[in-house]
Amino acid sequence: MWRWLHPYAKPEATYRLNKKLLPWFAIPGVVILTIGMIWGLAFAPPDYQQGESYRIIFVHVPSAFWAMGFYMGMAIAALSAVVWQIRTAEWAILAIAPVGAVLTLISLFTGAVWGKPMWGTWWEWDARLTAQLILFFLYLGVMALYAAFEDERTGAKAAGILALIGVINIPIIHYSVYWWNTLHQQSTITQAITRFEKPSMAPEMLWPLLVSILGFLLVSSALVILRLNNEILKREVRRPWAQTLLLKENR
Amino acid sequence: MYFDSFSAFIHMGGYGVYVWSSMFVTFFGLGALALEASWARRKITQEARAQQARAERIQRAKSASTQQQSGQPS
Amino acid sequence: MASELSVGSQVRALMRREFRVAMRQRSDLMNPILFLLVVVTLFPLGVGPEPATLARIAPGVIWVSALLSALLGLERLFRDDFSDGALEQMLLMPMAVEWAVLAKIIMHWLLTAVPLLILAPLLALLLNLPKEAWGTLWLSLLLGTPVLSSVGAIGVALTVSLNKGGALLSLLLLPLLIPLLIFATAAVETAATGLSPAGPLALMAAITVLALVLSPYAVHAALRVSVN
Amino acid sequence: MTSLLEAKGIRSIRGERTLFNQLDLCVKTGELWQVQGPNGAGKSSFLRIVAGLLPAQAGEVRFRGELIQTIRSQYHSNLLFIGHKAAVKPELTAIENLEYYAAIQGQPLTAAPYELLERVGLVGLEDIPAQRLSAGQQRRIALARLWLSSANLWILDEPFTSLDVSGIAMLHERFSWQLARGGSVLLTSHQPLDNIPVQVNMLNLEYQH
Repeated sequence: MWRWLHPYAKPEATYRLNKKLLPWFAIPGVVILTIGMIWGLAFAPPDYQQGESYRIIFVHVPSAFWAMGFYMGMAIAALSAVVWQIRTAEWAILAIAPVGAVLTLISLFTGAVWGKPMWGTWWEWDARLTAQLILFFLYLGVMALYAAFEDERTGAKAAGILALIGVINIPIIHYSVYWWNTLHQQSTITQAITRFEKPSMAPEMLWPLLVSILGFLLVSSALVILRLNNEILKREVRRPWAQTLLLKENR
Repeated sequence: MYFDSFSAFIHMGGYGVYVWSSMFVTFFGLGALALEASWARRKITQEARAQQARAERIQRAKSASTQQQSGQPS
Repeated sequence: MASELSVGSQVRALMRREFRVAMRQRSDLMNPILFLLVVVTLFPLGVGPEPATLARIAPGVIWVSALLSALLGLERLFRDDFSDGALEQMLLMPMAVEWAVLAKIIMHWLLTAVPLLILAPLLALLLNLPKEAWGTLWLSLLLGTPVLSSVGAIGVALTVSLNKGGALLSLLLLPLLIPLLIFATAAVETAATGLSPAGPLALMAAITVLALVLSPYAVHAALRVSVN
Repeated sequence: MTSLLEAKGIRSIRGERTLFNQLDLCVKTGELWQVQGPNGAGKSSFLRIVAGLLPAQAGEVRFRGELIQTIRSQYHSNLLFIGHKAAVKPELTAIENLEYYAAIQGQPLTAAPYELLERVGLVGLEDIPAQRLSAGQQRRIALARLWLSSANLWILDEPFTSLDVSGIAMLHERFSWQLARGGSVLLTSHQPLDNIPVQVNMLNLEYQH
């Protein structure tokens, strides 16, 4: 498998591959996400307890899910960068981190907004939201560490190591935060969501949710690909292939 | 369609503000990422142009200095 | 004979350069703010998330964290200028050095306090500060941060030639900033109980004016010692 | 020729050691002075005292017959001091650095900055952050201020450090320009100024134990 992947470790080949892949993520992504949103917002039935407010789930759960998922993706990229010294993987760390951070931010905001009608306050130190907030800090740490280095390659390696440490830490953080939370109170939003996550969730709600999750994955991946290509061009701007490619673009 | 009317859809049973602000922030966030990417791309193109301009300036300076030397022999 | 240069144009040139340099090191500006956010998050995790407890400690937590995070970013006021020689050049500008110092303090305030003021409502939200106190918290930060920048500038000017700023700087500055902390938290707490915070806020305003007027002279004197 | 800068009876003590005592110097218009001496003799300290950055333990410095402390603003607008730290902001490009110095020297960068930078040998490096340039190139950015300056007095601490042969020749040429228009130059240098087309006056500092 690695032998097959190897040519794509060459920046130019990766760039061209990405360029070919981009529409396959972006177009279906936007279509599926739109379908998911319309389905969830307009056609799914309301929840018998929370009424219409539960519809936030169609953006909250996908963003929260992929915030974590992209962190895992970033950690895999980091592992390839640190162990196999694949340069494209180094750049992938930097491409994924901001997308993941924005997804985390979206999930934090929507979680808080969902909590407002339930608790009457905008922010509650709920286990799920707190863990998500810490995940946000982990993302920020990776980005800040990279930005702190003058040399981009060293910065990417350091950020990769930090991402790996973070991924080991995430289960511990989760466990400790949930434990901390049960010490103090019951977490309502966690209950609210776990109620939906049970297999008993009505299929009319489950299906649009799954579609939204897929839409989020495709759109976010398209964004990662866009950023990855930017990272490649940024490093290769002195190379002839990138020069000719960039100079051809109109102003 | 679950809702009876468009206004009911906007109203969301009293939760309109929450649902729609969530939607707005979500798509604002994703849109901002896309915009940032295209903005970064433009910056890279500018950098490539600046690079080309630098090369041209060096070339011009070089040819100017060789002309000067050939113009004033000895 | 060099043409006469107005103070205004020199100040403008200096602030323009400060801003440009800061924009090239944006992470230096962001990190203290993110540090503040993380520190504020630690308190609910440490003392528990009960809203009443959090509301009780919120003014103190926010202000102490703001002080600590401000200390982190202070050094950039003069540290780089000292090591690359720009500080000497600043002392050789035709205008009074106090104007240059004031320009640097104002620029530092704009670059550090404005993000803090934007973040402040979020911090108040996280710590469940009563709604009545939000405006006062914001006002106290608006009045207090110029003091952080100007008194901080004195501390940085004194320690800039030593290669061990950090802890020493905090040791020098934190005692000087205690009055600020007392009045600021008092203002926010009185506002939270529904009373008028005008008293402590007026005292803070007085401190701010005093600090802004006097610190350029102190900084100038300290810089003269440091460039020796 | 009138005296532009006059230092009388300057004494400097650093730590326990007296660097120099009773030092006199009189720079007239159109003169170039080189302060020479071994490491630690106090060349830089002397220049900094003369520039008004450092107080002297004794003695006085006069600019056009007036104490520099009393006419500080006027003195500093007629002085260009470049220390051994180049005062080039590493985050900014050569052009941005020059823009700043042009503005505070009262000479907005009207003359094409690219031409100026070409003259100091920085062609093709104008819009790159200075931190990516070599020490000699950063030095050249700082020295480009000599082309922006209308100051009568230039005080330069080791201007030739990390410059190559062409850079040194370029500086020599600029010094003759400054002297020819009635300005003065005071500088320190380890090496003797060979091949300089103007007369060099020497001030020798001894190492005092």
